[in-house]
Amino acid sequence: MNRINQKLKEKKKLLSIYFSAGYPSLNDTVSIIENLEKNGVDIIEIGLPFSDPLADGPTIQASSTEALKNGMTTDVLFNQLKDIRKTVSIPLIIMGYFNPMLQYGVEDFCKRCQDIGVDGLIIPDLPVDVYNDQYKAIFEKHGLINVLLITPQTSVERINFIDSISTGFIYMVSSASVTGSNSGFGEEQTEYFKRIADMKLKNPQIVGFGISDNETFSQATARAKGAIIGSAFIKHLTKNGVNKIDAFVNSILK
Amino acid sequence: MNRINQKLKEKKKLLSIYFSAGYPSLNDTVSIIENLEKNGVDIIEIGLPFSDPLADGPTIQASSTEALKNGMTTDVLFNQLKDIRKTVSIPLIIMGYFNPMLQYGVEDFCKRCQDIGVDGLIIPDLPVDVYNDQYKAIFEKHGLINVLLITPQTSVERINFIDSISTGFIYMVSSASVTGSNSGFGEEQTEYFKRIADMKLKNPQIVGFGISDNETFSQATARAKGAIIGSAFIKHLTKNGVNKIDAFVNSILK
Amino acid sequence: MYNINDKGYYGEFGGAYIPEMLYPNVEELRQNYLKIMAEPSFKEEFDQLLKDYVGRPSPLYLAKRLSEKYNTKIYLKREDLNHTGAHKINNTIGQILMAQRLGKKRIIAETGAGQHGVATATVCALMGMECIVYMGEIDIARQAPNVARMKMLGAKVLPALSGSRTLKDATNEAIRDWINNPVNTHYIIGSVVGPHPYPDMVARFQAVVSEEIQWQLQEKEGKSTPDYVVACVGGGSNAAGAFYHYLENTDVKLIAVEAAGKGIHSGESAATSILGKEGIIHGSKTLLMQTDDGQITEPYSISAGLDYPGVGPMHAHLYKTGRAEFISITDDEAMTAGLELSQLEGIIPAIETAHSLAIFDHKKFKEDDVVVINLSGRGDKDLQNYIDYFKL
Amino acid sequence: MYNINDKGYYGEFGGAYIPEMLYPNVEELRQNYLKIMAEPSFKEEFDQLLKDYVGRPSPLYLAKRLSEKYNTKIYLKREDLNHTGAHKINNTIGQILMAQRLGKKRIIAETGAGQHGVATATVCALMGMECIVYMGEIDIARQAPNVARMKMLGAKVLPALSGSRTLKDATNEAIRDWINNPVNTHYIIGSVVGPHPYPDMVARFQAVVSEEIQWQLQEKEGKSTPDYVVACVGGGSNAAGAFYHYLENTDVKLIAVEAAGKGIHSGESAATSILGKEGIIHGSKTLLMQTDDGQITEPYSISAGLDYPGVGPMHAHLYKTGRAEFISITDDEAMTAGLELSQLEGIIPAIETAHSLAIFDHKKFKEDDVVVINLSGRGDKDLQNYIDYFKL
Ligand SMILES: Cc1ncc(COP(=O)(O)O)c(C=O)c1O
Ligand SMILES: Cc1ncc(COP(=O)(O)O)c(C=O)c1O
Repeated sequence: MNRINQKLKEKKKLLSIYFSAGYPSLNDTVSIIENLEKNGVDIIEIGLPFSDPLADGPTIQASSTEALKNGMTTDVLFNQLKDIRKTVSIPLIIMGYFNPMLQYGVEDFCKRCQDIGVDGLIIPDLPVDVYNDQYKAIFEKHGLINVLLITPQTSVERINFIDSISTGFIYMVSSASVTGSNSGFGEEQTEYFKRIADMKLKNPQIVGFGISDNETFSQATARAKGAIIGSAFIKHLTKNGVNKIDAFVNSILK
Repeated sequence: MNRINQKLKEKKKLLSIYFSAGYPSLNDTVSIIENLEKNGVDIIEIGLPFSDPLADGPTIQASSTEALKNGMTTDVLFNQLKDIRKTVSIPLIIMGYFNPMLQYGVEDFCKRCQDIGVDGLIIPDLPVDVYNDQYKAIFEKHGLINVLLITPQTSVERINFIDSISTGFIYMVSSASVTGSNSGFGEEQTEYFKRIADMKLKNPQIVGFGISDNETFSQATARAKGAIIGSAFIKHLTKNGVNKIDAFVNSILK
Repeated sequence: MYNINDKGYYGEFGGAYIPEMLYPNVEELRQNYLKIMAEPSFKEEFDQLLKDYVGRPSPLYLAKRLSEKYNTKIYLKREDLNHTGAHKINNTIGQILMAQRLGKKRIIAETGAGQHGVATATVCALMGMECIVYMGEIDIARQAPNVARMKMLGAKVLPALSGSRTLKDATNEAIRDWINNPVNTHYIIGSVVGPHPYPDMVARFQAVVSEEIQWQLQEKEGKSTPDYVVACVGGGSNAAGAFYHYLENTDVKLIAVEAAGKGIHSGESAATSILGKEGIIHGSKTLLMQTDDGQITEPYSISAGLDYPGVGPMHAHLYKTGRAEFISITDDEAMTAGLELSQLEGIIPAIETAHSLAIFDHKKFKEDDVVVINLSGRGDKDLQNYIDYFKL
Repeated sequence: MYNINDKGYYGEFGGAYIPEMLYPNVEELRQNYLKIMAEPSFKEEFDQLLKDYVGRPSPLYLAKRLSEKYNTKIYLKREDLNHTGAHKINNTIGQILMAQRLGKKRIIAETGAGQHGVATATVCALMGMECIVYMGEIDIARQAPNVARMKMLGAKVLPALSGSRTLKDATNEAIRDWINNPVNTHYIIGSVVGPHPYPDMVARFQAVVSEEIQWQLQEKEGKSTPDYVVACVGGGSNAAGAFYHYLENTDVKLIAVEAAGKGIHSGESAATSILGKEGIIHGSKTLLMQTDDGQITEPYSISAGLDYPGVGPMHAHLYKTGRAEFISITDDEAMTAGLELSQLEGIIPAIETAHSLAIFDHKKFKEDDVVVINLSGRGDKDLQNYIDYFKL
């Protein structure tokens, strides 16, 4: 059974952390992952940096640019991760844009993920329909879960469709906005969280975008299975490097 | 008999000098006139400065501008000249543009000239036909000769017409150009001088434009009755003030 | 009544007050211009170039948001869409064809805003003729984009350094050049000024504007006559063009808009009709700003194309007879109106043109009045001025 | 064959590779664009604005001196005469009407040369809608006149500070804005790029160009088809418009001209078809310049409007199938051709357009070939670059 599915069965709210691989320094990847696990993080999203990350806000975009300057490439990342399963057991998801995967070859990319022990992918610019028509079989062949997104604007029919083809969790974008844009949740979001919870989807939901501290984590996970933190963690890395990851995670979980 | 006609009867080549009234200093007018006469000049053209002297070259234009800055006006000029006939007996011609005369009132302007003892006018932008239709009678009533221009481009018929209504001399523009543009006469001009001489006009011709020294003066007067110097004299004034007028005139007449 | 007579005068204004040195040139033109314009081959070439090269007809555009704001029906005649960006090219196309037929090889022009200079440089490039443009030193500085365009087009731009170093002085320089080059050179005057036949010839070339307004209004309003035609007046060519076919039809009210600069009585103004007296400027008897002594005074307007101390003789006549109403607009009013049109209709007008758009605070129109404003040019050349003025 | 299929692809290129956040917006557009474009009231308003506001039809001008020089028959399709100075406004007029019918209140756009930004700011002013334009920091500097125009028109110009700080990055910023404002905002993309249905929608709005060429050539040449149609390609919208009605008629040869920058293999180029590989950029599967690793590379061209690492999917398909011939022109060749047109025909072209005019050293035409070049825009925005380049 895929590590993601296993993790989702745990009777707790899940904390998922995103970071851009190769940032702050090219070879921080493994140590960040190990640190995050050690401090109680449940799922890790490893960002494969892209030159034109159009669904990301300025913080993640800047870390991506920096990572690329540091020399990060698809191959470098795979090499850094090749022994990761010797030390890390929580689910690992690679989050990246579609073009680098396409250039690598989608099948090769999936195979390499499988070999390493990556559990899933999040590809914001691979639309559900294209995935369903062309790539689902390949992902499944390599035991990879494709994490699909919904937003407050996603229609009920489309949510149901996305739920129907999802096999892990649904990435529930808290508000229609690029990462790192908002701080704190308002009434609108709370209603949206409730609306989705009431749909009783087959797949659990993990909330992303706009989670930066204990308060927003609690709000987001009041009805959802977990939450993902990206920009806030990148900012922490920018300020503190890889050292005080424990403090950051503790401040979220309290 | 008008002093101009009298002068034209003299059996010599006539030297006519132009200067802008009020230049170099506002009150140089009378002293320049007296000096010119004393040194053997035959006719004087007193420039009434104008803001937009479009038939003049840069030298005369600059002296006009300077004269206006110095405070020269139509009234100032007339006042400066009011006693001129007590000391000066050669022909005096006022050369100016039409607009200041029009504003003064053409009749008033002519009357004032007559009172002072001015003998003629040269108004480059008063066309022959307008003069003939509207102003000839006024000029004649006040005993003023209107000096008309011809150029190398003037047709035979028009030269004959201009000759027919002229009562003094014809201002023969050496080449079609604004004042001060050329230096020295070429074949073209010599042929033109000959062509006009051969027409045996009723009025003698005095050549203007491009005369600056003894050589050009001689060339110009080989067939014509006289010649007019403007820019070269202004340049002399600019350099030497009103002092060495004798030297200038002598250098022309030798 | 309001058009030119056979002696070259509009009422008492006009004529050809030129030095004898210019007589052969001007006379040659006077004797030939109507004949040449009537030649079928001339008409055909002129019309063809206006259509395929200039982009005529220029649209007559109902400005909805502007009309709403001022509660009347405002049409804009879109001369700004012409090639090179103003009405000026209607005239230069005509004159270059005229110059060719007169056997001329070299073209000179004066320019203020630079639009006429660009329009002249353009037709010279088109016909492969040498082109020299005189432009006041001040105008060279404040209309830099147009100087650059002239250079790109292969014209030589020579600065006029005398007087106020603006349009008047550039005109003096051009006339001097013409006097010096009387045989091979044609002088393309850029407005309805100068000695006869220029005012009439330029007006006839610009008359395409009102000719088009007639049939365009017929299409849109079911009648060929508006209640008002409005145009700004520097020398007066765009106004002459917009008024031309309506001159004798007094049902159509004509409004000429002049530049008041910093205020009519500020001493820094170019409102010729109000401040001017009869006199002679650039070969024509007309109204001009001058001292009591008959010296031409230095005008002022923020707009280089209106910064001229005279006005064409047709306009002097329209003013004297009351056929046209004259309104003066200050720099500030014009700039504000220019910004307003930009933001209401998405059209950035030349600052010259912006004067015409500023009349609504001076003149009230009825809701069902049809008001045609001649949008004589676009504001690309004026961007820096607008930006600086509004600190955008 | 060469047009879009019902799945939104040209052959293997196109589609809508967009984040889920954009899905409702893009889907709404996809479901409605053809329906809305077919509505009589839409067609009427679109046609009316193109005529009265934009100044269409743009002339098809036989360039005599250019034709003589290259010994073939060259027609210029004068999109430079459109209001705002380029073909871009054909599309923005269409999209603003579309946005209104979709109930949108806020408009965003990206721009490279600034022509699309100006065209967008213009239609927003016309319709009284809020307008935000994203523009690369580098482009803000090299196309200053257009930045000034956008400000005059009331638009907010926001700099894109990431990546190469040119068109690609401005597009990223616009997409980010759209993701953040999914309900009230319409994104007016400026070329035939982006997710389906943008490439098709923009091509249809630009198709007025080839529609006019057809009847204009019929009038002038007695046949509606030229031998060649030539257009420069940044994203590809002016080429799409000029090619549109000829796509399926292979008697008409199509030439797409790309920017080679300092040389195709200099590392400073924007010749996408030659240097690019298949991939995803801005929501569309197409050809793009990228590293082996799939990172999009920073292109280079002296012309801001061609300085884009991708190309619209239609053009990727035309390239792949050989339907169009692709020619790459260096900075130097383009600048020289721009000066040549200025001085031979009196038309200063945009530097983008100048690339199309530089093909005569690469491609020989027969004396009786009819070659239509799409003169996509005028060079007013580029004057400083020309002046600096030629030290005029
Ligand atoms: C756009 C525009 N409008 C008006 C004028 C004023 O000239 P005129 O009064 O001859 O139309 C100019 C002069 O340059 C101009 O460029
Ligand atoms: C005049 C002009 N031509 C061409 C282009 C390139 O765009 P496209 O390839 O979409 O026509 C631009 C872009 O700004 C432009 O301004």
